[in-house]
Amino acid sequence: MITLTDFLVVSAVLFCIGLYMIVSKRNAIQILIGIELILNAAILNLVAFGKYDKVNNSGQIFALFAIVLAAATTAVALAIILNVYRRYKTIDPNDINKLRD
Amino acid sequence: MTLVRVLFYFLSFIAIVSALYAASSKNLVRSIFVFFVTLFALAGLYVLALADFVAVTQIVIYVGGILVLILFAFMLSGKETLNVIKQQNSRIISLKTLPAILLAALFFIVLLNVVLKADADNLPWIRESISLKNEITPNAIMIDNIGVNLMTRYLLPFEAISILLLMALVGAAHLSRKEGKA
Amino acid sequence: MEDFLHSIQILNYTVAAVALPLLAALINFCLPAKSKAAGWISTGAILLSCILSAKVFAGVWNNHEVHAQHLWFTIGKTEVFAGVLLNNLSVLMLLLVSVIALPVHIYSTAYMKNDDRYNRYFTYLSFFCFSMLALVVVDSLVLFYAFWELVGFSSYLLIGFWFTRDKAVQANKKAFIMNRVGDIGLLTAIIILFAQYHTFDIVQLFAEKGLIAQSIINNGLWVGPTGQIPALWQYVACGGIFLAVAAKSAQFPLHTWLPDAMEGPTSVSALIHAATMVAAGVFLLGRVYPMFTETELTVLAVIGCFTAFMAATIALTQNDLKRILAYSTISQLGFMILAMGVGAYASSLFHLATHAFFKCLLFLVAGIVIHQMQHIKDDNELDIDPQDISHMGGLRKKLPLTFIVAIIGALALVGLPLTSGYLSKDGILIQAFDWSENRSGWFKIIPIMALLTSWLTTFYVARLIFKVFFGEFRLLKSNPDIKLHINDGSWQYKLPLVLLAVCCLFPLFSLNPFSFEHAWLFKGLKSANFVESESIYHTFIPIVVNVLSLFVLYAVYAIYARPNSFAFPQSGFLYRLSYNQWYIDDIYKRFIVKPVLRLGSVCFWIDRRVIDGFVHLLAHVSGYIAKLSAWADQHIVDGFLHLLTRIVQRIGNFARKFQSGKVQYYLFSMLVIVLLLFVLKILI
Amino acid sequence: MNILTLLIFIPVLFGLIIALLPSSVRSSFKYITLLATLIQLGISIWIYIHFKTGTAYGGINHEDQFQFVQKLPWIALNLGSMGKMQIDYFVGIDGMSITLLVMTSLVLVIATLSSWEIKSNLKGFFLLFLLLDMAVIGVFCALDFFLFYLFYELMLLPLYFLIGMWGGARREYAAIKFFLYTLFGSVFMLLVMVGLYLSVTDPATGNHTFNIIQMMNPANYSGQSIFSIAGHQTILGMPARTVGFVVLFIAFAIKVPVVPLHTWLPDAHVEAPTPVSIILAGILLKIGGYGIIRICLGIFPEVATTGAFWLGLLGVISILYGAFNALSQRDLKRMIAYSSVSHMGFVLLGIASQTAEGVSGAVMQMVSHGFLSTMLFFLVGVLYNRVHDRGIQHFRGLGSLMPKYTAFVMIAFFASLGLPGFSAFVAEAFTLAGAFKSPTVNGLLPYWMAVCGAVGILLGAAYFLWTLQRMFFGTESLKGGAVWKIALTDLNLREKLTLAPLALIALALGIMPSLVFDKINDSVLALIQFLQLK
Repeated sequence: MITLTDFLVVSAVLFCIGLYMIVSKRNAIQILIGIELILNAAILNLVAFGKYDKVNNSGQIFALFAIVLAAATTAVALAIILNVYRRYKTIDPNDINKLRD
Repeated sequence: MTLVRVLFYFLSFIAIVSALYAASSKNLVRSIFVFFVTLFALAGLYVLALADFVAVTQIVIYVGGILVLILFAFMLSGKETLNVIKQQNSRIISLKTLPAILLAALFFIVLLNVVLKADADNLPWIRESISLKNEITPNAIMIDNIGVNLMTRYLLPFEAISILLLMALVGAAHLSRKEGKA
Repeated sequence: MEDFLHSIQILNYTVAAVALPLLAALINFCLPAKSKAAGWISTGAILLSCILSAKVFAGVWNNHEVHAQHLWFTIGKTEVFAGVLLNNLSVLMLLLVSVIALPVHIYSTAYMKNDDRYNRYFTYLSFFCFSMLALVVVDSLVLFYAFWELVGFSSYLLIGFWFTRDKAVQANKKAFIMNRVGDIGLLTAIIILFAQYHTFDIVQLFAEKGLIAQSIINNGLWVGPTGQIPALWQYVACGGIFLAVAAKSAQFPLHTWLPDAMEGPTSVSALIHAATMVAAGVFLLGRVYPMFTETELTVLAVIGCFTAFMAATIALTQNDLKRILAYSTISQLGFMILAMGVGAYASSLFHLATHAFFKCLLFLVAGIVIHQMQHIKDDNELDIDPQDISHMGGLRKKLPLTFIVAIIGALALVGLPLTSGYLSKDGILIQAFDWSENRSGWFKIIPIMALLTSWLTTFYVARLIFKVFFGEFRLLKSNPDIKLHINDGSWQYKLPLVLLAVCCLFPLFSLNPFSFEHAWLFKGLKSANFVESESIYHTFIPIVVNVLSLFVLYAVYAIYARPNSFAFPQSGFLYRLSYNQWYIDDIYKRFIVKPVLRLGSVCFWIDRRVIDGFVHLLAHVSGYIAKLSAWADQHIVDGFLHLLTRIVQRIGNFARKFQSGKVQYYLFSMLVIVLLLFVLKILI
Repeated sequence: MNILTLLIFIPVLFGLIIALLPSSVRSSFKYITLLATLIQLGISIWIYIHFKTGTAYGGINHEDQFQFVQKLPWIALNLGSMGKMQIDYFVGIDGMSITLLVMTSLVLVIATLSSWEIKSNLKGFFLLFLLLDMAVIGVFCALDFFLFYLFYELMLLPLYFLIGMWGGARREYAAIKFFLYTLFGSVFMLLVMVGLYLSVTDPATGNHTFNIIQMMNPANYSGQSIFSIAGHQTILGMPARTVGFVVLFIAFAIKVPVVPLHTWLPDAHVEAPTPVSIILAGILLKIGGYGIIRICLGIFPEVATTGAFWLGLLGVISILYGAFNALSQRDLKRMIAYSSVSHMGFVLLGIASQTAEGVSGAVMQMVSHGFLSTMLFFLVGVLYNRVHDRGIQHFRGLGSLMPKYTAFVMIAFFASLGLPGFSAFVAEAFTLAGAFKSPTVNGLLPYWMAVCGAVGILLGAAYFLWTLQRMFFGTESLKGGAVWKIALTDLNLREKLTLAPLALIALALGIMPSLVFDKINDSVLALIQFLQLK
């Protein structure tokens, strides 16, 4: 039997990897991947706990919502990345430290 | 050791290793493709958590939507990005990434600590759920139930997310237009 | 009652005699410069003084003493009196000084007539007469000291009368400072006497039954009727008085000022530095005579004898006319001191009187000679020293009167019979032998040295006379074409010479030309217990001295006056010793003057470097402390503040890093903080 | 109106007038100041004439024997449990003060006359001058320690500015040196003063008091107070009264000045303008001597007696050391400054002897030196005004160029070196007599001190005569050549009028010392008696 703890540990590992990617990567797209990893870790948790709610299925439904929202954020994020690239000719977030034009 | 368990370890191993590879790889394209693998492995894990529908959605939206989108964006961004990426130094643990690794490791320890302390399997509501038979069993079909729930109990969030999704897509489309036409 | 009135009269005369010169000095001081009246005012004043002195003398001599005093001031409980004391000694001096001063005044009216500061000269001269006359009559040691020093002061003024001459001002400074040494001695002595006896009154101190007579030296203490102090101070007091005497009367070791003092006008030298002021030392000895003990008198005798001998040897080789006379004066004063030392009190004062006349005469003669030489020098524009006897010679034809009086003066100085000098000098020699009679063999040296000195005297006097008046005029030889218009001068020159010359002969002092004991002056001064010891010396000494003197005279004539005279070798050690005045001046310069000046510089160095250095060090130290505290203020107190601001700044900078605009950094820090929260949570 | 109060505060009145007048009439300031000092002189002469003598007017430690006394309560604070604070305005004079008072008044007139040379900032100068005038007169009259101290400190301030603003090239150095030296002394004096105040109670009121005369009475000291005679308190292991005496003595010794506390004097003198030099030498130094007599001897008689040897020793050292220093000077003014050190040594020696002759001689010396140093500094000022040079070597043969000036210089020099007939002779002779008498009378000083002092007189002759010979006699030769020859005119009328009275007074005091001695005798005897009783 797979216990909840197993899922939680896996998701923790994924979460940490995502975290690492967000903090250390110099490429906006990779950062985006890191974010996705974290989201997935969260979704994994939702799904794992959702196992114990047969009636309302809250875990699974919110996992669905999260997936959808992830898609939305990715779309927006990519749009922003594209725009940034166009303006600064780079997608390294460290180089983009000016709020003004 | 049941087959399920073996499967679980196998899948989670793939997920973690591929995620690590994606994180450590200097090559953007590679990390994107390895990320596919992670997503697939995760989908497998969802299945093992008895959430077939979520697993399917995961594959459809993530693998089919988001990843394609990312690849698309990457390819749009042109040659310079690739050049930048190639210049990066190839060592896995460099001085620059050390704080980040440390941070991640520490976070992991903390999380692990929290997880172990929480003892998720013996939480009161989980115990209650088991005792009330409110647990999803492997042979139960949950898709109907999800559908019903979506349209009834979670209708409002569902609608809100739909609108949000719409707005996000419109916004994304607007943003990614050529500037000259704006 | 009559006696009292008589005393009052005499006192009035005395005061008038003393005050007249002062009055003359004051009037002259106010007169315009070059006013010829000044000379006659001073001369008139001294003439009146002279007459009054004579009256006083007549009233007091061998009569009763007159002593009157008036409260001068009170200090604490001590009353200081000012008064007049007239006894044989003081009236003799009073008369002597005024009588000598008179011809000098007359002489000066002619001698100084061309000087720019004619009235100033007579102001000084009258002031000197006032001081000297007052000195001899005052009864208080304080006043005595005061006039003692005023005499020195007027001498200072007169020596430096031609103050633009460097040598003159050097000389007057030297004279005053050396006299000051003596003054300090006198002052010390007076103070010691005051501490011992609480009085300054000469009568109380030195009278026959006075305080001094009642004191004895016992067990190292000097016990007097009014108290006792260590005996050392008796010696110091006597030493002080001796210093005073030595300074005024130019005795070794303080004699060197006198030859230099000849830079003053010659008339001044005649009056002050030959006849009167220098005799003041002997007078002082006469005043305080009871103070000296046997031993101290012996020391006096030795010093007097040595001075006499030394000065005579120096006089042998000098070429400066006045310098020879100056050393002769020192030598004769040495005789007087010697006489005092051997107990020949009366003879000493007798010699003082006779010496005053003949030495004054000789100086006036010298003045005339120098004056004439100066004329020759000015007329012919020669570059010579008018006082150098090696230029002179044969002047007896040009200056007949001068020549005659010079011979008289010289014979008196040599001490040949029929002159006054014979009387007084033989008295000293005879008494010196008498004195040594009762003592051990070594004391014989003193009279023998004195004898020797008297022959030396004969030699240098004769040398002087022959070189100046005999032979040929040497200046004419070297400069054949010079014109000579010289003569004895006006009556103002001649009268004093004649007057003084008469006074140099025996009748003025004694009707018996061969025995000093019969001189009235001697009788008046000799002590009551004087016994006319008829020893062999009384006949033997005069004969030996005079016969030998005649030989010496001939020898000198042979050397200097004959045409083909031989010359003394002028290179021997003795010659150089004599010519350089025994090197005493050099010794003083090297061993006293220079060290004192050096000490002065050392003191100043100490002042600048040590004391001021210490002050500066203190200043620096406090400066450094101030700097240190400033540093502390800046670096520690302020530094603390700066540290605070630095910390805040650092923190700010540190925090600013998180506001770098780098998204990842924000995230990172956020995570770290979350992590920290966790850690804290776990830890706590 | 008390005549002393009038005397003290007249300068302030005139100072106010000057302060109120506009600067356009600045040429009249000197006349106003002169008027003030002349009025003061008149008053002080009136006081001198009406000063009563006799054993009933001895003064020193008998309050009722002082004359022209004025005593007003001034500061009387009730401090509750600590009693009442009692400070009186208490002025009065006895024999010790009277002659110094007259001398001071005259010297101030002379100083005013020599202020003609001041050309800049006249208003400030004369205001400070009058303030100084008030302070010095006040010091001689004050009988309340607090008042005394107040005047004493009040002198410092104007002097500092007078030297610092109107002085020579190194004036700031000199002013600071002077200021620090004297301040050093007076600060400690303040401590002792407070200590005395806390020790002494006025028997009439039972309060602590600053009254100097009350401080002289041992009975007025409360039992365990710090300066009590019976209490035998100690400060840092030394007897408290000894410490108190030494501290006060140092304060006054700086003023006198006593070697080795004297180095401010040459600098201050050399840099100060002539009127200030005159006041410094003529008056300020006397305040030191006066303070030692009035305060040190008066309040700590038994310490003064035990320490007499050291006082005398310092006196002798000052005499000789000052003289040797004077011998090696090249600046005329500095030479005279050092001669002041030497002459003031006699004052200390006389005071230390504690005999009537010695103390009288000391007071006489102070008066005499007051006049003579005034004269000397005025004479230096005359020369300096003409050519702005004082180097002894830079002048020769001034005698033929400036005969009248030379005559006055000779008078001043000879009077200073102790020529009989002038005041210094009497003073020095009796100081030495007193010093020599001391071993037999009270056994305080050894005999040799008087002898050493006498050597000082000899050295005095040496440096004065040497200077005379170098500067005034000989053939004429000036460093500045023809320019100087034109500039060196003989004395003018004002200068002659200034110098003549000084010379005459020095002469008068020498011939008639009773002018001073008659007035001070009773006080001196009272002081000697007081010291013997302890």
